[in-house]
Amino acid sequence: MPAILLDTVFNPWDELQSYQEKHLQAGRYGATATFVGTMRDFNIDDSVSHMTLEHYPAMTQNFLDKLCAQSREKFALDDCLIIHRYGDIKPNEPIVLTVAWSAHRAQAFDACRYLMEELKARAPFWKKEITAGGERWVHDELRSSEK
Amino acid sequence: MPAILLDTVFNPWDELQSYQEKHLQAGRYGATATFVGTMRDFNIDDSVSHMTLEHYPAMTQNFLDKLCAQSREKFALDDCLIIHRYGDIKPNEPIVLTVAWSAHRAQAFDACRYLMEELKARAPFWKKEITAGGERWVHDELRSSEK
Amino acid sequence: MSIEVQFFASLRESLGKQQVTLGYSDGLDVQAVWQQASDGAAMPDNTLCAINMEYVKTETPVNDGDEVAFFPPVTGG
Amino acid sequence: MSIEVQFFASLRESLGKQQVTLGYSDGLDVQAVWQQASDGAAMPDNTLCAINMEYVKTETPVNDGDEVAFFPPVTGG
Repeated sequence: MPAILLDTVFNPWDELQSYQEKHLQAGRYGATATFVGTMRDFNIDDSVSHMTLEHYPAMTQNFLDKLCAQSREKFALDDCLIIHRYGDIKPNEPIVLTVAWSAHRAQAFDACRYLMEELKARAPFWKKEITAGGERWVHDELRSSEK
Repeated sequence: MPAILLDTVFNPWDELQSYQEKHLQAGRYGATATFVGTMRDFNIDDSVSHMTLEHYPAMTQNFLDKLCAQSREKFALDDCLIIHRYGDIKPNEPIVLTVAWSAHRAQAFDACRYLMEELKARAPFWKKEITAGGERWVHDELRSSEK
Repeated sequence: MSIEVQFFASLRESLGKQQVTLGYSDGLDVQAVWQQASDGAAMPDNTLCAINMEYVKTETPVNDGDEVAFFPPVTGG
Repeated sequence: MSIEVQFFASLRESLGKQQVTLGYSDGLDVQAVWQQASDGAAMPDNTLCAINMEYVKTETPVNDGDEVAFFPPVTGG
């Protein structure tokens, strides 16, 4: 049930498989729900060339570790996994992966969504977008397109 | 937006990536929600050695194709994908993959779940489990553990 | 002038048949097709019916050339 | 006898500082730490506060040795 912070490009599907083969017991889980958030090249109207994702390293790790542990208590999970980028990110690169493994479909779906909603609402990350018109911090009012 | 029926083992994550690279436009989608259903080796109390998944080929394909099309109308999706096994299936083999790509997190989650719930409720597949105690068709009352 | 009838899964096994071709006659509905194709067996309460790959009710009329299918509750995914 | 204060993202840029070390004195709360560390700047309404990696309110007492952080609404994921 790790939460992993990375400053380099990662392939979420390869990471998922590698984790699954190493840590999940074959034949025990029946449901795997996942979410991948990818950087888009548009937000509102400006074209975004790239993005810098700042974080508060110790608090972010602490928050995501606890989120994994809470999710395992709240839902009937075999395991869960969070991987999140920080630093410079280019369009089409994955930013975040959340995975929930369960014997039960509803629990896997609910847990995967819970991981993402809590992460979005409370994990200490801040996006700065670099557009043709300059740099800008992403604020709540700029996020309607992400809902 | 295809629905694919297969009678051989498949790797859902490789299929997803291969489809995504071929059909999705880089930088346009920000949210990818997926579900994989895997055969477990237990259901209720008996140990299940393997399973046969019967289907009604033309109707199953027709139903899943329409489900993909409906989902694209109902949600703001860039694309969606369903892969489903039939025939003989062993424990730990993937049975079903559903994927929804969207610019929006909520739409991707909702669509991925809608695909699975509709498929479970109405796609013409029937599971027969082979256990130490013999063969049995899976009925509704045997499915509480799948919820 | 015929109707093709198919049975799936536990229905196929309990009736001992997978496919039956019936002659078409006016005024047939899904229930009547079941009666003829099943040799008068009672239709289990939870039986699902389809005409030409679409779910229908037992009182739906059947036309010449239709494919009618009967099956138990589905358990895919 | 000290408090380490950190600012992140747009707060770090607008205040022009990332980290400040304050001397500890009795009765400090988060609001008072902000006042000292920001040289009296007004705290933006939506500012989030943490002590030792846990979210807290502005009236939460601060103890000697605490790490206090201020940052704008989060935008990860």
